[in-house]
Amino acid sequence: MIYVLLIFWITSAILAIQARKLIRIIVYLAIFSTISAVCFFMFGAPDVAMAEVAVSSFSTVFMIVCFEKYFTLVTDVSPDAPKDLKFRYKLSKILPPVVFTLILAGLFIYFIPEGTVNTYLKDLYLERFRFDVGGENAVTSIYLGFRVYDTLFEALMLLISVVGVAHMSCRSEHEISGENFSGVTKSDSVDVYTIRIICPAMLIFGMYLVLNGHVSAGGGFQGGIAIASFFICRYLIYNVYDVRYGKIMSFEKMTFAAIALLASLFIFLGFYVQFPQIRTAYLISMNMLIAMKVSFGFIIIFYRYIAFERR
Amino acid sequence: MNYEIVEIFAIALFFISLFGLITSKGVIKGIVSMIIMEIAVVMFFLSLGFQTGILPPIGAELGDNVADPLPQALMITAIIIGVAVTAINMTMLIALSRQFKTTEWDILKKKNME
Amino acid sequence: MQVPVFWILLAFMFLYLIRAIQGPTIWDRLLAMSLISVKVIVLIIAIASFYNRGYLLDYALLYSLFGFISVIFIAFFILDRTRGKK
Amino acid sequence: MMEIVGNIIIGIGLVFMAFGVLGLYKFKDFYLRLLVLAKIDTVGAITFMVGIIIRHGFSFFSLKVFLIMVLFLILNPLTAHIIARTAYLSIEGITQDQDDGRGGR
Repeated sequence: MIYVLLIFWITSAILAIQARKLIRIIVYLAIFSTISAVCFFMFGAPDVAMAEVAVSSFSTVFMIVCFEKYFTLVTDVSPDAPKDLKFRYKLSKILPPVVFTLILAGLFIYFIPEGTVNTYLKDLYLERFRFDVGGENAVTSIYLGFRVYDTLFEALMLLISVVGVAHMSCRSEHEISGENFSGVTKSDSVDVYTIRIICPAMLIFGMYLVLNGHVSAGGGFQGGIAIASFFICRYLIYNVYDVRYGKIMSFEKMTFAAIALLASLFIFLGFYVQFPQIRTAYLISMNMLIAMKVSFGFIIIFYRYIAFERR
Repeated sequence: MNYEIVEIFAIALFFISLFGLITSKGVIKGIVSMIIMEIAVVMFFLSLGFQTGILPPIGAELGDNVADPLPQALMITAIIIGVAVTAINMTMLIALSRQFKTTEWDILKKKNME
Repeated sequence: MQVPVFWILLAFMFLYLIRAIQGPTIWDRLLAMSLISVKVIVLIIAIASFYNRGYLLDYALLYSLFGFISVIFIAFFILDRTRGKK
Repeated sequence: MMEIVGNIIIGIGLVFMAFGVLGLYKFKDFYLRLLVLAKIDTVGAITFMVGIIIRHGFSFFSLKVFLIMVLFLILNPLTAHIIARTAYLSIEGITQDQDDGRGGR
């Protein structure tokens, strides 16, 4: 059953790669990330599937703003921009890439080590995660308890990429003006009315994912993205949302410092062993801090894109 | 050389998107192929040790056919970093199209020469 | 009884994918995308009920919210792009 | 007994979805195909969820499925409305100023 799903997965990927018109790429990528989320779900990884779904809507929004900018800057202006992106598959031009890819694939498959995947580490984690870290969700207890180093550096990586986006995008002097910036929907139309109903539900569901992350599926990352998607909807409803980037950027840096402090305080200094009853408090607070960090990072990237790029 | 058929799908998609990256005329197709490559890598990690009817490692009673939580924990961070990197790619694309007015590799090479 | 349900839902998703490939206008592809997202929700509820795991349903709820957001943004992007340009 | 009733309702839901797929390929006009998303799929998915609720009886699981059904009932027709409105505006070529939010000519 999983093989049929994977065949869909590869066909939608090939569709997205060879799409000629630029508009179709976004729709094909949305279908591709939908089917890949279902594949992750079938592989027994609902957390990763949740992260994939939340992230695919964000990458769709980023791509939309980027394509709008590309259209206004390149295709409408310069004559030499081609209408479609079809790679003229002449045999002479296509042979070297195909040969190179096949050689690489052959080398890769040849050098795969023998033997099945040994499950020593998996059994260790599955038995020990309730006593050592506490909480029902093995995945959350791993990236918050056993391997908290990776989470620290991942949070640092997210902070660096947010700072990179903030500084690389164009610096237009005037902040967002007062007119209907989103210009997406008229204020009295039915979809704006329903988005007003859906938005609080999304925020509450994001909070639920964060606070409930160590027990059921969910966690700091997925909850953070769900909370950040509330601000996307808010951009659709209200005319303008003047976000003070400086404050949010500094606040995100402080959240990262808090994460590093909390992790080092609890795990490296060994509070975990001395006070076993604070474990769930540590898990929940760590999840909340990560959720704040991820949501602030994505809010900054989103508003950096929408506010400054769309002009 | 024995591995699950599921992993072959992930490896195949990785090399298909690598082919897409090589033959991409514009920067945009390159970014699209990179997004697909990231998801293919994530899929490969998750498909290790897959049996049909596998259950997630969450909840009180864990049966025998339970998925491995370790690669899942790593892959969540990998996906989020993938989006952050994509955001940076697109910012660079916009800066590129603003300065050079095109995103075709060969035209960029010519413009870069003079 | 549950396994044929999965196969039927996968067949529907495949047919929508074919419709997305040969759909004449871009709007058909958008329609096929939202149809696939509906089928995904139903498939997840079927899996959750087959394995009798309650927490898998959070995923279906989250998915219906995010599928809704991406359809909105894609629809308005295509509208801005193809409005008035025949 | 509840098991059988639930299975029957799930079967009916799948039959609705099959009609939806049939309609998708028979209708030639885009707006007719949109009907599949707006009506047939919503009804098919909701009967499917009702069948699942009946199979699981009165429990926390069926409460969650009921919550998903309510949210789905709100969201799916709205998605169809958004697609229909934007498709109508772009296919008919109504520019920004003529668009008074009701989509009427």
